[in-house]
Amino acid sequence: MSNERELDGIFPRALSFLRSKFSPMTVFWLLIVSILVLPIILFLAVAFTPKLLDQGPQWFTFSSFKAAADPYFLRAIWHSFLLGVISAIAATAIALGVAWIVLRTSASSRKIWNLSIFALLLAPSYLIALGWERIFERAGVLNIVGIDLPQVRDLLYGPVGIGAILTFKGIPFAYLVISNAMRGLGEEFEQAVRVHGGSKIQAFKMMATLLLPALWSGVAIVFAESISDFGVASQLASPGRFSVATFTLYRSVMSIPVSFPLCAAISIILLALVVLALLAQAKALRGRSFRVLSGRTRPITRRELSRLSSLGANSAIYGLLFITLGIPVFGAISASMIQGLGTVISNYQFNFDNYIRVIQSPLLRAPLLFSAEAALITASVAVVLAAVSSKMLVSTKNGAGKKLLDFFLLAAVGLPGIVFAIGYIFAYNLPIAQRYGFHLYGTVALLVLAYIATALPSTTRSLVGNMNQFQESLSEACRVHGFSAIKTWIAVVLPLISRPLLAAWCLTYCGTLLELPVSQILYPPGRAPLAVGIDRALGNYDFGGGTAMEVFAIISALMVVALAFSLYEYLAPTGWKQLGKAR
Amino acid sequence: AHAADALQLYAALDYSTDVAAAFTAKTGIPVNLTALSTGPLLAKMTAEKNNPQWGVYWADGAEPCAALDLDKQLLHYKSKGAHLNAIGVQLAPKTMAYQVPGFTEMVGVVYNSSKVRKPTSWDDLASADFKGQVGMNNPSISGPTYPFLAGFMQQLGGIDAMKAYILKMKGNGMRVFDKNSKTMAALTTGVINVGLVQSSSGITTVNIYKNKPVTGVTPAITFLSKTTVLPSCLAIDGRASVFQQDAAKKFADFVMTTDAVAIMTKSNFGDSLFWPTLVGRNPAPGTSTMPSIASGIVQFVDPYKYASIQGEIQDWFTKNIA
Amino acid sequence: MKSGHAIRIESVRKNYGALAALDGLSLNIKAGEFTVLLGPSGSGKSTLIRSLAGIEKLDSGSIFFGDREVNRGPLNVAPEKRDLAMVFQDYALWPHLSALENVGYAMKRRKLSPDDSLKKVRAALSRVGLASKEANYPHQLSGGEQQRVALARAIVADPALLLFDEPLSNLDADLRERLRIEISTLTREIGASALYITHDQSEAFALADQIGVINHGVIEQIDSPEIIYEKPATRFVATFTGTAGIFKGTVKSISAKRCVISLGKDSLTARHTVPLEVGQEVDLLVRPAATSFTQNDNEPISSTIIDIAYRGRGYEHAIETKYGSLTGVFDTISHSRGQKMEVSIDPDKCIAFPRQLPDLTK
Amino acid sequence: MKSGHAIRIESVRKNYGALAALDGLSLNIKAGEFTVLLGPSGSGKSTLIRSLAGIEKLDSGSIFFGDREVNRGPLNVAPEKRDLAMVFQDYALWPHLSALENVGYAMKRRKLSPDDSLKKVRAALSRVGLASKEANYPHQLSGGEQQRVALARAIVADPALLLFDEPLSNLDADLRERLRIEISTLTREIGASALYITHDQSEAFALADQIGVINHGVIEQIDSPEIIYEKPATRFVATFTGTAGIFKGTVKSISAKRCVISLGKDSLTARHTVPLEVGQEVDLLVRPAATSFTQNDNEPISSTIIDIAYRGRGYEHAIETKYGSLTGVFDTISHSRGQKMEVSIDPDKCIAFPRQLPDLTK
Ligand SMILES: Nc1ncnc2c1ncn2[C@@H]1O[C@H](COP(=O)(O)OP(=O)(O)OP(=O)(O)O)[C@@H](O)[C@H]1O
Ligand SMILES: Nc1ncnc2c1ncn2[C@@H]1O[C@H](COP(=O)(O)OP(=O)(O)OP(=O)(O)O)[C@@H](O)[C@H]1O
Ligand SMILES: [Mg+2]
Ligand SMILES: [Mg+2]
Repeated sequence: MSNERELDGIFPRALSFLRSKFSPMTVFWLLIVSILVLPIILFLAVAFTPKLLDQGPQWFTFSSFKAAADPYFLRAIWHSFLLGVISAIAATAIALGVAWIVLRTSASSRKIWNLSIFALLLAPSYLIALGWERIFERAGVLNIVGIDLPQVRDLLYGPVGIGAILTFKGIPFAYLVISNAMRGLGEEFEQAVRVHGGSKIQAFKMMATLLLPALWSGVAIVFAESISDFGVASQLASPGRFSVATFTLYRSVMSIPVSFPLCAAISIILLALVVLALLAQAKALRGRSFRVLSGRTRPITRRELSRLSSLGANSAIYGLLFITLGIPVFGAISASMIQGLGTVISNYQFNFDNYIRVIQSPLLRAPLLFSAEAALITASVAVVLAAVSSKMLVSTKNGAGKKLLDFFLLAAVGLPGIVFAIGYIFAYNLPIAQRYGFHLYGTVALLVLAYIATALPSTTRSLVGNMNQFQESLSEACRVHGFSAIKTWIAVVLPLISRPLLAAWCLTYCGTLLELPVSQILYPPGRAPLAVGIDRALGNYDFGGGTAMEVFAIISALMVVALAFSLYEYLAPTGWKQLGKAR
Repeated sequence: AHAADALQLYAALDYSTDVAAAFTAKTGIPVNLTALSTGPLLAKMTAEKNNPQWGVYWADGAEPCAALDLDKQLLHYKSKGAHLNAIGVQLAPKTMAYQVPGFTEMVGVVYNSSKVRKPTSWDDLASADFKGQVGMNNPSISGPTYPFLAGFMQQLGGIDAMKAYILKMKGNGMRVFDKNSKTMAALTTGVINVGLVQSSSGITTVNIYKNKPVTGVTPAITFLSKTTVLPSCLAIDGRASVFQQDAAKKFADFVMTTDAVAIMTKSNFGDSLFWPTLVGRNPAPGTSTMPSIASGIVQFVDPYKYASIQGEIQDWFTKNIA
Repeated sequence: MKSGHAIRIESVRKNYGALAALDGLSLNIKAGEFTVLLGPSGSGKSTLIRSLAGIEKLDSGSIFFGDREVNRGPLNVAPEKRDLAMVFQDYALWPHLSALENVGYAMKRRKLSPDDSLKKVRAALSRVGLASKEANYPHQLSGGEQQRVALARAIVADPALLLFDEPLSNLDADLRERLRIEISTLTREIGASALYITHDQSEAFALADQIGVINHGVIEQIDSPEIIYEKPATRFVATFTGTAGIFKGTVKSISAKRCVISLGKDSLTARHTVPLEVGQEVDLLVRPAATSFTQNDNEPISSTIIDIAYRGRGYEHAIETKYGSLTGVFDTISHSRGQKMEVSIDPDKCIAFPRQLPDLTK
Repeated sequence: MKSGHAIRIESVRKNYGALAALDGLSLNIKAGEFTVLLGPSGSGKSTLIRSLAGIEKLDSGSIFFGDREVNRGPLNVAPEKRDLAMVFQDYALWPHLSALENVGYAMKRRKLSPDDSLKKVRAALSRVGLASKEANYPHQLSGGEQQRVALARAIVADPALLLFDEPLSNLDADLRERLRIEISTLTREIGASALYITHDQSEAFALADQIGVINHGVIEQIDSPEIIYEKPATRFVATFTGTAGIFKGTVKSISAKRCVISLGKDSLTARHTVPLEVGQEVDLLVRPAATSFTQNDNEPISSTIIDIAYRGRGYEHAIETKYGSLTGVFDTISHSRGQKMEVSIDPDKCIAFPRQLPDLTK
């Protein structure tokens, strides 16, 4: 928008040059640089120049790369990469299928899915992993009912188990992205396939191809989430001796003495792989257009499934829900409703003691409110920034800026949160910043900025699939009829992405409410966010209490999501809502 | 820099909240508490190194303090008026780099007595009887676990002997979990039947199941020879502002009082289950009796000696054991 | 050469809320026949053609391809099992495929070797004059070029039924003429049946074996072009196929083929295609070609020129008479505004219909 | 009444890779003038109109609205600062707004009271015959209805410049005629300048103060409709505005206005608009209106009927002569295929141009 230079005689031109320097885009870039680029760069710089941030004696060195090139680390990085790729592709493929069933067919299970999706998003990976463990562990549920599956157990504690859980965890992200885009895709392109002799399957393939930008976004998000996931890795990877990069990163951050240079070097290698993924994406989409949404877009008709296919579709959805939601719920129940350390051995007793205790405890209320407030602000700001960033990512114009943004957005997710948070300390705890009265470090503001930066990548990607869809003539028509770029945005783009924006908002809210690594490192003294409290409870043998808090947080988040969607249903103009609605 | 009128307390202990509140109540000095577990806490401090934000660091384990001291980051101070008992005297560093208000033991051997017999020695644990039954913490993640390895080095006479023993355990099917709580969870869910954890964690587990018995899960704790003493350490930032240092000194003084220890041992849970180093203070009621020093089971390790090789040992552990 | 589908459409109905887009419409197309649908905007043409394609669900009625019932109410045989192709009104080009790929995709159904397939695809693109644009993506094509890709995609695979929804609307006259001939040749060559929607009467007349005139979701008349023009079955058909104006009058006398209509003082001889009675009030529809400033069988009517428009081959005049105004009165020379002229009306080219009450239901 | 923009387009250039969509094109439009652009598909019409709207970046050249430079190379005054409106070739209706809202949104720029605004919006919708569809969303409208919403949206707010990119292409003849008049009246009423793209010659002739014929990104001729038709400046203009066929011949003699062209044995008198020399090889472009089966100044040429097409008002014949074939030979009665006929060619309606070598560069 800002790069649209305006011409209005010579004088005003000089003026507009000035104006372009202080355009909203300048603010946007300033913000991106300060919350995303600077922390990442500073953190990575430590690999070469530890002395810069007092992390070692050398001003310039490659020694940390030598350390990072250790086969053990390389293997871990490679594992992470493979896991990331596999879980990303698997999650995206499953999500595509689910989105198709939910949005394009009359399968009755679709309503339940729509309700569950955010619960899925909220399920912390440790609960998912815990649920699985509770079932398969020695003396787990299966064992108690007399089934012993040591092989399955071994699988669970290895790449297969981690991969599977990362996939399940990735599905809701991928689903949000894909379903958003699918809503913007009318039926005409599939009809054209079938009219020209293509089968249902070919029509499905055509639909999938037209969703490619969204599919790639889905892959990118899940990939990045997977390689930076710590919950699953720590629950399952370590005992199984299957090393992954986050774990090694975490280890080098947590070990004493801490070695940030090494950690940065590993991160750089990891990011090199991310760049590969990015290049693959660019190559796959180059030159092609996916602008499918216009005034002529035809609403889709839900496919009436035969009884058999309906059964198939429903069992697929229910099965998936059972696995992705049922198991963590089981994990949560087993952890929070059973006294002791949450075991299912024989004469356990369920009770709500933990819930009663937690709900009365001041340790829940204040942090929950604090986190909710922070999540609210984060989600609202992140969504605005994400809308701008995603617009930029799909624009055909600004080359360098776009690539930079693309990279840093992926880097921010590719780096585990804790590492990212350390970057924040490097950037905002600089003595010189403080000398100039720039007291951001240790404030709620900085924490929220870091939350925003953490959320921005996923939020942005979740919109990319949609931003790619509008035919340019929709905005052009608005400009031509007398509206400025900003008004055009509000009048045309905003309504068309209103639903995706809402979903992105909810996604961010949910993600931020229980965010742990950044919260830990950056929370202002004395104001611990909820996740930190939960982590401490879990760390202090209070599994029951911790999980109960977690459950309360999840329920509160679901209520916020439900509220947000109901408000949308009531307040949004009809035209906004009917986009992507089936006939 | 910010909140210059409050003491910046970085603590990894449950009871720090209560202690801080009592301190403020007593002295009127507000406390800004950053409560995290040891790992993130130290990571944060390291990242902040070129512009330190903490006034007081307080956590279990002396090695981090020793490392900080070796890096000349600490203010040496001896709290006024503290009446140390014998162990307290022994644990207090000659350098005065930090205060030790109490200690736990590393490790308590928690075993499920419904499933396995009581182990009698480290060699016993490596025997066929305990094949596949034992679990320990990962020293890279769990702060207090490194001193456990350091204890082996001291007891067995060197790094290689320690490595040999750990490898033997691993050959005997020993599993590694993140930290105390995870190891204990594994024990109570039957994944393992012997867990090597910090004594406070082990005792907590034992107590929980004593109060609410569950068939098939009857954790009990024992201490093998040797068991390493794990001091709780409180250090003051040598580069902090005058105000911080003053407040920190007052805080150190306060922690080393019996009043403070009373607060710390009020709970019957987790970190509170430690043994005070002050004369006349008893541990929390749930705490089992400490193995006596005289029995020869307990040993002390020199944190300054072992702090320097911590990275190397952890690296080895990650690559070969975890 | 295979044979095209014979098509029977039986009282199909499609409602959008209160609006009947198809209102019990019936229509037959013989195998290999070229049918053109003419009708005003919003009359249900696209709805009908889309129903034939199997992508629109009917509310009731049936469609048969030969003996095979392909639509029965909302039940559909899948589009891909109908062996047809279609030019969509809005093209529906796949945006991520180049022109070549768009056309090539539609060729897949024929399962030819890649070489043969490519050859046919290239041939189709040349046919529509886009050989040089095969690598362009739809967004890199002009509107007319996009439409031609859609056309090439439809004709490339020689289906048994070709559906065209205004396939040439965005093309210039020259190209339209050329492609019209291509379409006509091609469908006859491959023996396909065709249903063709257009707004262009000359296109309709040039292409059609039969023309169906559709209005408010029903076929008002289906006949050969000549009959549609010469013997419009309804007033609507007559108006829609071209009128210079309508005079109100009463029937003075009737013979087998002609009738005399009195308009105040003057009277005009005219044709009629529906039964009339003497004394009946009628609307007299005057075709543009009926009017001229030269003499013929009817007594000339005095008029004043009110507007002149240049038309290349000559001038069209709008004139005012005592009985109403007429447009499109052609002469090779122009007459100036305000000039009084006698206008003659060819009896063969004006048709009397019983006066219609304004239809309040629609 | 405000005054429309006077527009000066100065050698604008727009390349897509190797292709010059606008190839140094220049064009002037006086304030309040109605200019129609005619040109083949892909000739750069939309590119030009979009550049005027400020939504396409030029590579070089300038556009002035009055004295204000609105485009200089790739620098643009923002579209919203140009006080114009446009019918997009692909309509570009906003899918989330109903017909009423689509038109209403474009009305907002005028900042009227809601009541006045609504009144004007409703009026615009009735004007295009969509009063009853105001609540429909674009996808609930037929193709032609969508196009009419786009039209209503463009005309509702009385801008100083109206840009029409084939605004009536999807409408039936009747409606097209009616709307053409509306457009013409309206633009003159509000005094707006207009640039109008169409493929329909009669539309062009009916609407235009001046017609620009564009080809390969340049204006080949810009003149009043009469001059374009009577005195085409280039062979392309002549062909594009209608030919029945082209004969090859040599110039036999030249007078002031006419020339005699020999075609083998026969010779034909013709007009010429560019200088010719005796003995020069020429292409003789024959307008459809030039041909008839009745006598005129030129000696008739013998021919054979090869095809007949019904055209409502009569029949058009394709004929074969010794010198080439001619289409569109009109007669009110039809002659059967194979029949030998003498065809006369009106000297005023055939034009000789120097023989053009096939242009290999394009
Ligand atoms: N993005 C693009 N990339 C490459 N070529 C393009 C692009 N956009 C347009 N063109 C080419 O530019 C030429 C002019 O296009 P334009 O849309 O101006 O044609 P037009 O005169 O409006 O044609 P039509 O009557 O078919 O709408 C066409 O040949 C088209 O293929
Ligand atoms: N989804 C819908 N909801 C309501 N009305 C609709 C819907 N789709 C079409 N219509 C209406 O049905 C009627 C027939 O539409 P159809 O597209 O068949 O017209 P058409 O004859 O093809 O017109 P055109 O020549 O303008 O393309 C139109 O009046 C249109 O407004
Ligand atoms: Mg239509
Ligand atoms: Mg165009």
